[in-house]
Amino acid sequence: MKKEKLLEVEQLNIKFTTSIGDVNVSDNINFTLNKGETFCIVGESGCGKSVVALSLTRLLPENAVINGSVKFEGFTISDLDDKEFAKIRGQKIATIFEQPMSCINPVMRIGEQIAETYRANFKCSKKEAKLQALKKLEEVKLPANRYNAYPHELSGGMQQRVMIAIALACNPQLLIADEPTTSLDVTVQYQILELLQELKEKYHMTILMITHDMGVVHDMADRIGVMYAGNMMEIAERDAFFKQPLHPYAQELLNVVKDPCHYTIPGTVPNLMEIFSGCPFEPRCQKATEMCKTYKPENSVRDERMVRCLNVIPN
Amino acid sequence: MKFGMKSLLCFCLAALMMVGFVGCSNVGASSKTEQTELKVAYGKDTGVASEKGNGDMLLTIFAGERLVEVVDGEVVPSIAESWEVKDSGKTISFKIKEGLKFSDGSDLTAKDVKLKFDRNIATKNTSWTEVDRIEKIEVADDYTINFYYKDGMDGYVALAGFAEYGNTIVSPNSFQTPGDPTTPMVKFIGSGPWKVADYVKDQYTTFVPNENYSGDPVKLEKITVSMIKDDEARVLAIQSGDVDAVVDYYHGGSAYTPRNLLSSLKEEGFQVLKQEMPMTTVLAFNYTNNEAWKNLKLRQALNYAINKDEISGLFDGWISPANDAYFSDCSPYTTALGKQSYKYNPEKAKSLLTEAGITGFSPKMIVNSENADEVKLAELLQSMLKESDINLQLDVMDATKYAEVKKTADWDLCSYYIGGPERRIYSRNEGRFDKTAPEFGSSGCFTSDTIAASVQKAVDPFDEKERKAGFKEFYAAIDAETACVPLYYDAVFVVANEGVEGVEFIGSEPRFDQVTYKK
Amino acid sequence: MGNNLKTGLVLIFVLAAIVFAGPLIAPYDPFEVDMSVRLQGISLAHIMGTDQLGRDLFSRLIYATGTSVKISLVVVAASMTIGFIFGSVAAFLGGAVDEFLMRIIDVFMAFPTKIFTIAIAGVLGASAFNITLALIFTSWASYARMVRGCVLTAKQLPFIDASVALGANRRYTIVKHVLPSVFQPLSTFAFQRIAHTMMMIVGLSFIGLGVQPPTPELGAMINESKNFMTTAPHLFVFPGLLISYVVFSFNILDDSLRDYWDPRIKSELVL
Amino acid sequence: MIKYIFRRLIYLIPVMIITSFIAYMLVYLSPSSPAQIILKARYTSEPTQEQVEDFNEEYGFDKPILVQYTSWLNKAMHGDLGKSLTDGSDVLEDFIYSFIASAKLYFSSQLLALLIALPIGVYSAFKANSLFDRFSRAYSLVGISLPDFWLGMVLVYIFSIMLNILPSFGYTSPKNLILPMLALGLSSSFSLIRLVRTSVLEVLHLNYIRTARSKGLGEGQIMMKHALRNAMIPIVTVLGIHLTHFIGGAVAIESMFAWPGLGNFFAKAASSQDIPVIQGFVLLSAIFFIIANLIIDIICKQLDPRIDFHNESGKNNG
Repeated sequence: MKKEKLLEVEQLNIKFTTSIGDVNVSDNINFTLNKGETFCIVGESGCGKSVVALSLTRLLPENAVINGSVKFEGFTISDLDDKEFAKIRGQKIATIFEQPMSCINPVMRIGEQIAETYRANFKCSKKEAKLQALKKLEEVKLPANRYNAYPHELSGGMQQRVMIAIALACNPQLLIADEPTTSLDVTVQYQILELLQELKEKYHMTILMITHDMGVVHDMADRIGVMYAGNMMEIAERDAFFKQPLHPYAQELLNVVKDPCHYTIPGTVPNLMEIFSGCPFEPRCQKATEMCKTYKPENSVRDERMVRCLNVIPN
Repeated sequence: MKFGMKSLLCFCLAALMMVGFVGCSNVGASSKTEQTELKVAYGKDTGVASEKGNGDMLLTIFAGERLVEVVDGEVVPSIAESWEVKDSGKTISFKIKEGLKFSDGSDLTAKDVKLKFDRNIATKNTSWTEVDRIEKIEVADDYTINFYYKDGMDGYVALAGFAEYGNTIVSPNSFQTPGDPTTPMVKFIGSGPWKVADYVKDQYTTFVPNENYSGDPVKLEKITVSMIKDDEARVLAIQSGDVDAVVDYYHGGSAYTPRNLLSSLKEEGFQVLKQEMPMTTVLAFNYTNNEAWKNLKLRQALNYAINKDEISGLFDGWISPANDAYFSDCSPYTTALGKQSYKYNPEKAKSLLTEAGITGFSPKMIVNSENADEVKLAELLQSMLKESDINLQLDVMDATKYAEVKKTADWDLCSYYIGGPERRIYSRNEGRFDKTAPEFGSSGCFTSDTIAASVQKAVDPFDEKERKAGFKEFYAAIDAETACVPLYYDAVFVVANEGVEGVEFIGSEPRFDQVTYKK
Repeated sequence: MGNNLKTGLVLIFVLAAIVFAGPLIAPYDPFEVDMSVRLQGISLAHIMGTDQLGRDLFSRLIYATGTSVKISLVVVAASMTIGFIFGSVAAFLGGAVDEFLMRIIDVFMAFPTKIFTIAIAGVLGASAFNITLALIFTSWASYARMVRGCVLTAKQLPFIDASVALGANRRYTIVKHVLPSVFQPLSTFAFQRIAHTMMMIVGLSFIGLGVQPPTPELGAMINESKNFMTTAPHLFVFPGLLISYVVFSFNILDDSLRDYWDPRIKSELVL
Repeated sequence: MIKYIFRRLIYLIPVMIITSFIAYMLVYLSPSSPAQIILKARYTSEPTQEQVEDFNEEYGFDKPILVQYTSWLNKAMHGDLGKSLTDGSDVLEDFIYSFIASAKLYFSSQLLALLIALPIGVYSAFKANSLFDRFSRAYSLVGISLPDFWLGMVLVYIFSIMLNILPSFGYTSPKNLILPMLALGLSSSFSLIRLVRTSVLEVLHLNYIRTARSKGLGEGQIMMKHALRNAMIPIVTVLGIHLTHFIGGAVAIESMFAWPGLGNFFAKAASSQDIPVIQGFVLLSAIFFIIANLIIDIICKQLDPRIDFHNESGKNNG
């Protein structure tokens, strides 16, 4: 079966310019999303996964410098100007964020916030937008009488449902979910993930999910990308990945999952202001060699699998 | 610095913004036309309605009349046609003009006159009205009223008191309960040339001609008196054309046009009308509380140490320096020009101080902060006295504290005044220089038995010749004993637009009855 | 960021020179009257002209700035001390004492300070001393409330409990760790208040409720200059510019110090 | 909500009692008696001892302070605030008259300030660190350093003296309002620009603005519907605190333009020791201040549904 590509990211470089110097958060990242699949980007906190996700819809602060090409349905959207790009946001690509409480306007009724999204992208009357919003509320399993509620009157899980309803108001093709369950209770997490799965199937959506939770990855992902210090270390199909992760970092991540009480990856996530001459994972890598200090690994790709390590060749 | 330029730019922007608000401008009239209305700025509320008071003097001058007026030191008839002094002064019997009417059309009779004096007695409004001298008031018939005086309280000074504005006769209908003088005055119904048409407290009072007025009818159809408390604001008002005239009345130093603005007003083409008063601003010694001032040499030294010409300079020369004598030429029975008894002489002042055995003299002067000119005057005096090695200490305070401190020994010098507008020269001079006089109050000027005796000779006699002789003696006495330091002769001013004609000064105060206005 | 701090410090240094070394800078005796040169405009002899008594305006302004600034400093120092005492006592003792003190502070905060200041200055009589008193009386409460808040927050910091748990003397810990944490916000607040107090003083002096002549003071000088707006506008222009200079200096210092101490806050005035 | 308002109004009572008592004590700290100054104003001369005694007896100033205070309080409870000592006018009427004058000046100037500050502040925040932003920040920083009365004098100098197109004082015609309104409005606008800018800037960094952007809203919509509405909460709060300007904050401007507002009125009463006026004024402005705070709280509640009156102590209104 030939997979249709929805999103192609090539040579994505992102850096933040600050008063104390530049911070490189994305270093030549390449990945593609196939239609209808769920692609999970996983990694420890502070390795740049959220930045990559936000950069796709240009939601980064003004001091971010983005280079590279992003193709959506074959169009190079990275060349569009801001005004044209705004038409893609919400309508084609929607985003849900972590900490839904802070991401929903606290002084606006939730129903209006959903309806507003619809009205922003499709010309329609207020009434029509309200109907659409009510429909979305129902889809995310919130009672219709919550239309007039304010965000602070809802629980965290309900707020995330609202967030999802806002994101799905225009039935986008791509949903970027940035740590959608991180701040939620475990039981609620499960419900939200289930809801996402259900809606994905209903609307044939593609999901790009950012998470540091291997459990979530295992439940949701079709394919997995492992990020570390602004680098995409490994990309693999889910089953292949969990069967045999190739990159030493991916292996360490899985080790932690297997024995969360006793096992930790030695060392800490590096400061992204450093410029790495070799492999960024080298200081923490148990399999590192002298070569890793001086040579930067290239992407080596075979079939659907990519890995960026000098010592590993995908088989 | 980087933002130096930017702040400059900001100022320019701010200025531009301000200029941007410029609207339409006035279109000036080309030819002069006769105006029917005059707008006057005044520093006090006219007090048309008042619980205890009698209305402001402007109101009483415009819309009221008194039994008599004082002109050139002489009591002259007004409501009273004539009077008779009986029992060697203890009784004064007034004959009231017949046919007088109040502005509401009611007749003015002796009963109404008594009512006003009853009010002043009931409300203890004794200052300057001299009603506390009165033993009894008797209405003999509709047009005759007799005043009986207490022992030792009679004299010409008592007669002159009837000209005080607090004794303006008003209709019984002016009071809340008509005819009951103890109830608040709710409107002002007098017999003067004008009547009140409209009044908003602290804003304005409109006067229109009183058709029942017995004298010459007024020429204008309307005068609006705007109350503008701030002295500078009144001047700005005439400069900006909001009013046609700014008027001073004598209020003991408050609510008058700042003297040092008069020159620029004159330059701008306004008329500045000056009326000198028989009143002199002096530097008074706190001799009742401080023994030092009993030394004549010290008092004289102060007098020599002050350059009165420079004080006049402070007011751009609009006020005459008190070089000639204690009183100016317009005071009753004086021709003192060129007398120059205490010419500025710091050397003499120093030697007098040495003679008196005083070194390192640093007297304390208290100053009322409400009077800006007085403050400036004090600062000027301070620097002047330095020349004679007198180190003047200034203590500027607000009116309340000033009044309080003045009763204590905690001061040496203060600015004060002797004499007054014509109606008060008798009572004020008696009050300043005779401790037994009702007006003497807490602090008079320096006085002695000689001065006190002479002032009685000046204010008591009903006979003009006797009074004249008394005044001469009095002037000589205060001069010889240096009762205080005369600084300058006071005056009231009217500033008016060019076409305003016919402002008269009667009894030192301006009147607008015959004013015409072309613009 | 550093530039603003430098600018602020330079401005304050110049101001300090004016305030504390004024007599050395002033070309004339500010009280020396010379009626022959009254109301003169800008000239070489008198770089800012003369006033109505012929006194040198520049010299008077130097003294006047000293008056206004010194009163502001006294007011801020005194109300800061009182506020510090009340606030820290309330926060340390807690309970009924805290409740009682807070109610007092509430009453003081519930009422507009300007009205109270006018009332005190009006009733006691206008003078430099009374206005200082009035301003201290009306402004200590906000310091007290602030200090109390800071102390309470600092008391709850985990490391306080931790060090107490580790056997440190509680009182010692609080004095050693809590009080310094009050210092920083208190001092930025104080800088901000100096500018504010300065405005209050000149405003009250302008309406005649503040410093009295012969002491030169900026607000009072502007008030006196009203008479001469047409003939000698320099009399109101220069004192006004000087007031803005003083207030501007303290404002920019306050802003840049806040940036300096707490760089996380987005700089307010990178010019 | 109604319960909350009621509780806040109950809180009025202790504040009223304490503030008016402080005001009462204040008058007795005074070195001089009110009789002296008031009689002098009434009769334009030094009052006699007899007049003073009489006056004190009439107004009850010869009784002990506490007796005076309680009898005043008793009358005040019944809506009788007494009469001015200087001119015998009703204190409540005088207050209302000055209140209206102050309200005209205050609201027009605050409106002007908002009209100036909102667009400049919002645009400045939106284009943070742009040339316009730097300019507007420098402008407002210089502006807040200018005393309002001085700004008023500059305006008078330009419009009344140089151009001679606007009256420099007075109250009677609408033209009179322009200069004091400009002076007060401009001087409030400077700090308001800073406030609007920081508030908007702060909001612009918040997550829900990112959400709004992710929804595909245009920048204008984001600004108006999301940023401004949230930024208005601190702005309204500060404007509420600025209500103190209403009751006397504009005293210098009012005195400069002879505007018969509350500040002017109060300063006059304070310096002439007009006790009933001072008392009544302190009481009425405390009431006004608390009610105004309450209204501001209710407006904030409208703007910010997160505010919950029920969990908040009614005592704390600072």
